[in-house]
Amino acid sequence: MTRAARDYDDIPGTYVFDGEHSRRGYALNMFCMSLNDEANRAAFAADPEAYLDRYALTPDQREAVLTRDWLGMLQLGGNIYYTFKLAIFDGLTMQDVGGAMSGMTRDQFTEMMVAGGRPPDGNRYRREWRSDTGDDRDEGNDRGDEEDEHGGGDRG
Amino acid sequence: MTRAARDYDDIPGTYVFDGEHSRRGYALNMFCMSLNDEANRAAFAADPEAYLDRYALTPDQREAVLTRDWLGMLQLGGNIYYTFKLAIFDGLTMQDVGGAMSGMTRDQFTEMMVAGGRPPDGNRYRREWRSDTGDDRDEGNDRGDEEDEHGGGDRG
Amino acid sequence: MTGAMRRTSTGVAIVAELVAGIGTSHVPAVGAAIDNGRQGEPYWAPYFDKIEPVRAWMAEADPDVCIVVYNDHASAFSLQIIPTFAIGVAAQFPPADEGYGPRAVPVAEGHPELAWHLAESLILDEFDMTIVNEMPIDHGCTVPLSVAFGQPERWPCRLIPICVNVIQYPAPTGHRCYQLGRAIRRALDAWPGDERVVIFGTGGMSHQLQGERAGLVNAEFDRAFMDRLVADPVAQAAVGHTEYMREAGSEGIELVMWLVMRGALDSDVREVLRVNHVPTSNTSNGLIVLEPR
Amino acid sequence: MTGAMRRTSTGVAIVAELVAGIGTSHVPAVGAAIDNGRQGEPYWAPYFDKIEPVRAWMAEADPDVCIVVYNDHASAFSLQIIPTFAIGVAAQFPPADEGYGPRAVPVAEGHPELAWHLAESLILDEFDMTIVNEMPIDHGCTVPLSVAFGQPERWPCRLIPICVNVIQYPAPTGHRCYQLGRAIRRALDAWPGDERVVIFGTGGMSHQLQGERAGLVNAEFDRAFMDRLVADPVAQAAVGHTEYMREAGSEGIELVMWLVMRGALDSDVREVLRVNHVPTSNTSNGLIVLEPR
Ligand SMILES: [Fe+3]
Ligand SMILES: [Fe+3]
Repeated sequence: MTRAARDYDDIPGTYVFDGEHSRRGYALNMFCMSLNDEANRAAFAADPEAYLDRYALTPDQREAVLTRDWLGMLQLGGNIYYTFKLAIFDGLTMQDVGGAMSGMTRDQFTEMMVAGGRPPDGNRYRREWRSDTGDDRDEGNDRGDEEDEHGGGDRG
Repeated sequence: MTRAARDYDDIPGTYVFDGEHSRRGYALNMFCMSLNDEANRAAFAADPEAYLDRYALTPDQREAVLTRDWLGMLQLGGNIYYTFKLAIFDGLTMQDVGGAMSGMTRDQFTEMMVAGGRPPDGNRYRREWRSDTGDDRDEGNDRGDEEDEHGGGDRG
Repeated sequence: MTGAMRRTSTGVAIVAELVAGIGTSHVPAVGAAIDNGRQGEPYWAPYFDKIEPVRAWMAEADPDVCIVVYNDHASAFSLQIIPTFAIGVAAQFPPADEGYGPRAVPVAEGHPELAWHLAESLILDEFDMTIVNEMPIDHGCTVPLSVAFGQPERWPCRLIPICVNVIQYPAPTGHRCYQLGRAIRRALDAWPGDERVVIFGTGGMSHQLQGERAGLVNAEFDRAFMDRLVADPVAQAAVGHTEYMREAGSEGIELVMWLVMRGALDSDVREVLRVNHVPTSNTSNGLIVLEPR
Repeated sequence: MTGAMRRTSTGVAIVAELVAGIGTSHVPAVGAAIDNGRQGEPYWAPYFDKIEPVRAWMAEADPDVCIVVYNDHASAFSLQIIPTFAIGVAAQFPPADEGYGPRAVPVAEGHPELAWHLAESLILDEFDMTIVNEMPIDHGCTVPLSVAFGQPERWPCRLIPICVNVIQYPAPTGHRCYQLGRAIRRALDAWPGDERVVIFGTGGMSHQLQGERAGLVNAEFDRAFMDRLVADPVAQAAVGHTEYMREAGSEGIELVMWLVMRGALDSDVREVLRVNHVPTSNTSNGLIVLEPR
């Protein structure tokens, strides 16, 4: 079965955690959630590779976890509430991770938020990102073609 | 809060597993469910008293478990699907337990079932049990007065 | 084995075909009799003789997917968390250990794509489903499969389990169950696959496992239930919990799950097969096969 | 502290009184700022100044019970089992470890009698609740309590948590959430106790935590949402998921939970207080207090 098109597919830079996405990310997200537990955090800290062996991650997912590729994790089925458990483990904040996913530093991201956040205008439709800049920044959420599209500059 | 009357309160010999009943029996039923696990069955077999210490049973519930008082367990908040786990542990069948709860031997109970089961006529309302026989067999499911009312003869 | 054709504004689309609905008891002792080779014993032979035509009908129907509506009996779900309606979206469903060790039946293969489609459709259709990614299946699900398919090496179809709470009072109303069935049908009618689907509603018939009234059987109620299920399911869906408990025994409330199956069928059905047998264990055992007309 | 009087055919009955509904964000960083004594810092002081009147209002309102409608964020529930609507009937709810260790806030005392009444009523009213007997509460629940009550030794009221899935797509529709609120109100109106109840709808406002669009804030949407929540909730309840996600960010979908609160109030409400503050962490933070007229 090919997944039927959804009316939310054209929201740019957004990974809707629907059934297809959830299926792909199940093991990845369950690994992340396990870090709610103090003993698991200690085990993961002591030997990340061995700890990850407990979960049936794909090689790509494993790599994304080990390299802390926050956007990559989302593209491989991660959900931000789950992957953020790993950021908590690292002592990071939502501004660190928000910046990393959108190609900004933590301080740039914080500054954007304090200035009122990323505006909706120009950020509602994938076509706006394309026509805006001439590049294909929106392909980051093209589920069929996920390689090397993590980039994208400061759009705040 | 006093529990408001329910229209099922007048069904004789029946413990409806509603919220009040469920609250009372939570620890008892969770103990019973733990016997789904092979390791737990072994631990319970090895030392029943120590195993029961893991669950916050009331003294009455603990006694009912240890004496295999099948009707008493229901009256103390048990649910038959949970308490039957304990019967499985003992190698008993539904006919053993059905008989024990209704004052019959296993063979009498099986015979009643093969003959078509306990008939609905005369068994729909508590008042039928009272007027039928002059005794108070229906008090077994009077939640306010649970002591020593387990009896009752063969009503098949 | 192709699905139904549905005429749309732009032509004809393939959608899943609902081949039949089956209502059946799910008595654990039936599973044990099969597993332990006791089908020929005097106690069991008359029952298994009666279901032989059902197995022949199933072999002919040859569905790709079975949606089995049943209740878990303190196996996958404890009192810690009690979903009213749960749908299993896993790739596999192992048999549960209910205290005897797991039944020696195959691990059931799921259909995650269709199960997720159902879950998403049902929630958007305002049914408050619990989505379950890992769960063992107990006798409520495996016994109907054994009744339908005997003892194959692998189950001949994929499984989508839907669990209904009927242990913790209150179960969903009969009306809600019937409406869930209708919503399942809407979802199947929107699924762009060609699967042939059979839906099972399981549990019942009249029985009471607990208390001084244990052993209650009401064969007349069971017959009337089947008659109304076929001819006037809307009226049957209006029957309240207390009437089930009083007339069909405290565990007779399981019959509301047959209404999910019935809701998924067209309003007009053909009764293909009916079995009644008293008793299997402490239960009045019934089975009905309904085809959309 | 007595409940409402309701005129019945046989006279006047005491029932629970719904004192108010509160819509509020539940941003974890707000909880951390409170726990770590950072409320006076330049980043935080303007926000905490704004909510001071809310705390004063709450002290005055002095409810016996708070029903907090929120979503669990991978704390009590994992992807293994995802309830659409869950209600906590436990006697106590400890704070969850979300990866930092549990927040240093009191264990919340539940109200099992009223919670079970709600659960039973809602299921018979055809809401497919999941009943939960043991669960920790995460920032979705504890931050609104901190916002409302500050840092007491014990929370000054009992808690009934209702969890709504908004992480796994699809969340229940806004319409379904609004209808759940109405059903909660029917259940409260039938409860023969004299509790004073405040219901919280939490989450939002506009925010997107994920992806290249992280940081989205739509203050205009948030203002319009609050306006419509007060004046025309039925219209707001018709807004679909994609509009929330597109306009208010992927996590802005949490706003559907405010509709549960709104549904529980009378159709006509008085807006007592409104707070807007951008940002707290990556979120547009809003709060509204509504009283039945
Ligand atoms: Fe059953
Ligand atoms: Fe949230």
